[in-house]
Amino acid sequence: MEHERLNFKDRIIKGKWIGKLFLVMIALLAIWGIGSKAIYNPQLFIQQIINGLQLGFVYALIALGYTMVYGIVRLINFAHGDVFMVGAMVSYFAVGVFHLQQWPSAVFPGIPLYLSLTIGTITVILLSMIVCAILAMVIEKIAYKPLRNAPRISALITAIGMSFFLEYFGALPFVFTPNFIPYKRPFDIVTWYVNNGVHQLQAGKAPPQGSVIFSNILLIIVLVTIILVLALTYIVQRTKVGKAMRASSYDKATSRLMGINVDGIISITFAIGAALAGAGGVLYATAYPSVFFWMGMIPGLKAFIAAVLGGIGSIPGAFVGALIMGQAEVLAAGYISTPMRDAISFSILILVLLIRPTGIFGEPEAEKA
Amino acid sequence: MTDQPDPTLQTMLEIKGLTKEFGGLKAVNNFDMEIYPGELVGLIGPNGAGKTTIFNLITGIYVPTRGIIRFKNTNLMGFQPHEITQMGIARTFQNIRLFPNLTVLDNVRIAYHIHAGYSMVDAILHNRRYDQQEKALTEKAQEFLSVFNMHTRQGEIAKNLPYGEQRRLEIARALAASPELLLLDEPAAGMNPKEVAELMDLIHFIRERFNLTILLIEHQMRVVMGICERITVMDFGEVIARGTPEVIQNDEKVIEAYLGRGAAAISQQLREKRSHVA
Amino acid sequence: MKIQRSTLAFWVPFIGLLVLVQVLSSVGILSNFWVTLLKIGAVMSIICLGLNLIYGFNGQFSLGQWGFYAIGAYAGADITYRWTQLHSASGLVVVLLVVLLVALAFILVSKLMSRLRGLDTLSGFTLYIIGLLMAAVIAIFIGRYLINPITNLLNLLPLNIASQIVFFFAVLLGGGVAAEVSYIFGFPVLTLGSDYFGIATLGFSIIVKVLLDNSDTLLGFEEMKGARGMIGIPKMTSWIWVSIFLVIVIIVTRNLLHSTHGRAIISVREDEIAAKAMGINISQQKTITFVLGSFFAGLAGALYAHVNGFLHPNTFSFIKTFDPMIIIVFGGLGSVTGTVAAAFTWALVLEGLLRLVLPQGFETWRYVIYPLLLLVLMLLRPQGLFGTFEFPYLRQILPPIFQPRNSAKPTETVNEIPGDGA
Amino acid sequence: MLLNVKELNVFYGAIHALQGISFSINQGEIVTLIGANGAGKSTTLNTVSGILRPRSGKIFFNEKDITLTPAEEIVRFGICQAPEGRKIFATLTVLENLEMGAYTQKNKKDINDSLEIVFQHFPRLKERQNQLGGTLSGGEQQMLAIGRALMSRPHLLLLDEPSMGLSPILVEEIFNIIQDINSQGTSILLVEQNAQMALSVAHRGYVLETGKVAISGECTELINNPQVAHAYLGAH
Repeated sequence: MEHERLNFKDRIIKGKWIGKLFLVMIALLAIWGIGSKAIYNPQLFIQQIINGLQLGFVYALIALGYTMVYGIVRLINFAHGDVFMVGAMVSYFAVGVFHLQQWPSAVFPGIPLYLSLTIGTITVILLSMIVCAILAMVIEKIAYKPLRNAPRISALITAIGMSFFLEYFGALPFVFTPNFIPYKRPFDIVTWYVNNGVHQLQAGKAPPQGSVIFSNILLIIVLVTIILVLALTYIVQRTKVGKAMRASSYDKATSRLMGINVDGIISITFAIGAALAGAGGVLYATAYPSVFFWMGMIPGLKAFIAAVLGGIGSIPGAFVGALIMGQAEVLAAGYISTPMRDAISFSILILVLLIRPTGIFGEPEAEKA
Repeated sequence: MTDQPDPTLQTMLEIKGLTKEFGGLKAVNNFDMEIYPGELVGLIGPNGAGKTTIFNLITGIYVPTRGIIRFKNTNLMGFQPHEITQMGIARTFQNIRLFPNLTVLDNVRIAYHIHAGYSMVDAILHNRRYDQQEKALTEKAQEFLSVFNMHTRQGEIAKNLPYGEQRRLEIARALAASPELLLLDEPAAGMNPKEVAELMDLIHFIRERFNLTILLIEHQMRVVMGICERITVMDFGEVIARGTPEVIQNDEKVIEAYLGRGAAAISQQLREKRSHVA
Repeated sequence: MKIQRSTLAFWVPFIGLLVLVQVLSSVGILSNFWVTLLKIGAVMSIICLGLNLIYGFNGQFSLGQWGFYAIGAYAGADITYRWTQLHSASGLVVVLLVVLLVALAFILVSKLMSRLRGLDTLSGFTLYIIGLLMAAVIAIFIGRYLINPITNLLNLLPLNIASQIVFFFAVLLGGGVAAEVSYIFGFPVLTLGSDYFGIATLGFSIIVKVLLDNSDTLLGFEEMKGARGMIGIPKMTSWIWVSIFLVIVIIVTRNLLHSTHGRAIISVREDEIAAKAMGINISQQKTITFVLGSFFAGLAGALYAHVNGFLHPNTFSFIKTFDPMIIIVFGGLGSVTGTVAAAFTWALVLEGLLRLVLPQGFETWRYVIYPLLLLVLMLLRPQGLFGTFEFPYLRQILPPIFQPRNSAKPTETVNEIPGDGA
Repeated sequence: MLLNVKELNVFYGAIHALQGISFSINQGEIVTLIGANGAGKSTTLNTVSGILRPRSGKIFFNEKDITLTPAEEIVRFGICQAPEGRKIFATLTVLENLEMGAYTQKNKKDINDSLEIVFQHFPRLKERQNQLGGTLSGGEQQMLAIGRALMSRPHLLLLDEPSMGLSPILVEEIFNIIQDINSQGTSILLVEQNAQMALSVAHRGYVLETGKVAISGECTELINNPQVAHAYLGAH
């Protein structure tokens, strides 16, 4: 009897259309919300896309660190966003206090200004990357390594602790003070506008109506990020260390049996991720010129969402996820609701996870025994 | 095939045209099988041939791409794993899956959850009904453990048991769900011949005592050939042979793909050596 | 009914302690500062017991607890605010109706879902959303006609008693709203794997915070005043009220865990696939635990709202969502005793002791010392301060070893059972 | 003596897993450890390769004490393990898996030579060198696991249950290859559940019972030992 009642072979319905309809409705709402406004001012729309691109590329640099660390130790490294903040602070001191970006002109007086500033800026970025890499290795050594065999939650708690520590230590009066501090860019901003051709925008003047503007900062961010991502991809795919990283992230014990120093590889992974975040910190501070002790929290969180959206553990996933995140944030703020933009980013994440539970590029879950 | 049981009998489990694809790869392809009440059927084949996938399909952990699984004339399509268990199919796992941090007793008591007979409200209020039913349930579980001679170890944490006991507890737990069809996934894995012999006796015992139909995945030919009445051989998701142990042992295709000629020769050799000693 | 010694050994000192605090504070020995901290400790215990159910016992890594806490706080506060400030039971009536009708809608939809098999999560979610919206609209529509009669009815009672009744319902409904939100949010999200579930729930906390920041504009609750903070909530959470709720929550948790339903909840944490194979409906178990845990969070939120009489969205910032997680890890995952002890310790040390000990001008050091303490403790005791320790009353007792009825049987079974030789 | 293990004691928490195990391997030998599940076979292997740390006891390799050397260092001494359950890197290609095996090798030419040797033993791996490890069949994965271990040019190869989960026909093939590898000069320590197979290819064997060596000797002796025959070879 029981089984008869349960025998509803005929009642199995293909009800997926309800969910699909729901998604379509949301998509239509979003398109309508954006499109109805964008159509009256297409220049503004393109401008938003460009702004989103700038943001997305910075997020990409942070997201890569999250994804790499998660890939190898399955740890959501909450302190990563604060490493990004440290990167920005290092460059603040380097540029604002020590004028490091001017060292080539000081050492070689005859050098042309643009070359001097290029070398100087690269030095600043490299310095931030190195400091962040060392910081991350130290954090890994004292806070995560001793807990490698403890339950995963323990390491997560120390990660949160580390994040608090970096923030509030930075906020101490003699370290960095809890205030916003204006950031001096290592180079001067140059802005162009596109309106019947590309023109340079004179300082202090407004661009003509209906033009799209972009600056050298956007170009630098895109360029630096692309170079770093290509370098990272090369390291991970082609070099021995990169292969060892992939092997260790798959199976640590066996990697040790092959002679791979897994602890060293983990340390290197943290260092590389942090170096990328450090570079991101410099670029972010240059683009949005102020620094303060909390600045790592929200971009860190966004980058983290981006990494999950793309499929945590996947490098192309982090990159694509970050670009999506950048666009989503800017478009949501510009066309839907500024205060709601964080909520919208997260709603997108939750929706994507419901459709693809492991993110866009994530490996589908393996066969279970 | 002459060794088929009487076709007029009602099948316990009937599988037709079962196919499961994982991202284009066919883990199981067009698999057919019939099991009649009271039978002990073996499923063999090399690793990755799709045997465990079939268990996962029967128990509802995977949803088939195509095909029909019918348990006592009920199509299992669309049922959740727990519902399938409640209908009377229980299983063990290739790598033992106990509730590792719980006691032996709790491992068995969880199997009685579906017949617990009191609601969550009863539990929260700790009322009379809770007291009675919980007591009855516990006694039932203890009595059941005593059948497996594990009642004195009720308080031990499952993960601390020795390997063989864990296997036994897993089988006991599966039986506590009072199944009619029991699926055993490589029960002899990691056992030495002596333990294997004991396991074979245990399987015989539970089959009689609980009036079970059993489907068994196993690698060790001794077990399969020793206790199964019928055997199905799989390779690359497809059935390559089926029949009684004698038929299988002499099947050209099976020897080619699975058994090999040398294996027979080596065991022959060993047998001779041993007979010298004896 | 026979009362066991372990029961007395637990309740007598525990209740004694609660009463002692009440007496000391009425006499004036215990200053308001410390009583408030103790109240916060109790509130924290309730949230953490909820989270311990979800994470410690059911194994679902949730960072959404703080969001449900916020929902409970604002829902509860709105009810009492309207009662004391606007002299209207509108909050109580509407929220009560919404909670009841939405519950009805959920039951109906889940009945429908069990008939429509093979429905994917997203479609189910859509159905639930439709049900929720319809129920809410109907509730508000009907509620309009009920507000005045019920306000008048309550006005018949003495003001003090009426207020206490409203408060009691406000707390319960705070939990109820949180529970229902957790049900509809948990329905799709509980299907995600462990870490992803954690991230989605973290997202939930953030979304709630953003909504609260804009509660006056986007949600239309003017009295919540969005990011300016809600003031004028009556400070009705007395030590007696928190004690009562804490005791109830402990009893419910304990009784639930010591039943077959508790074992089913724990089996999901231990091994989902094995639990499925044992006939346990794991999605049901996850939902029940998540909803109950969130209900506790909502209760705690509503209690908290009436401690200081002031709510600000920043209290519910996502950074704080880690606090309950930290507490239950320190208390020992899966230990009720540890959770309560750690929650009180957390409140007293972090909010009380560190504030008092640090000299003027060093307040900012509080959050430098706190993470360092965290780090050191985690390195020294990764299993938590209490591990899996429980008071005897809270511990599950093993029944006496089974004695087969006739004495000849055991040996018989030994012979009967093969495989005992090892 | 290539490997000399003396009085090894290993604990898992409170469990005394190895209770004073001693054994040795001579240059060019195949030595097998057989025994029931939980007797300590894999534990012994993992202790030798440095994954586990013994509480007491000594391990000498080429007369050098390697007792507390970490696993990644031990490979450099010339001991490499093909672990139980194959444990190949499923997300790396076959070639990358093999490169990981040669992680300790610095010289490009040496690596290429080892690759040649491995492909000689396992021509099937050559055909599939650009495939992901996870897409190989069970038997091919076992070949890859052994091949990967060979890439480090070990003097001593540790094999943990190479026959596990393989069809009888593949077991035979794998054991033939094991003998080939041995005949080219690599000593082998073989842990096996399939005692019949193991004793038929090995020179000497040790029977482990609950963390102790119960019986040891030449394989021909062991096969004829009635105790062994009864418990491990399935004679009735």
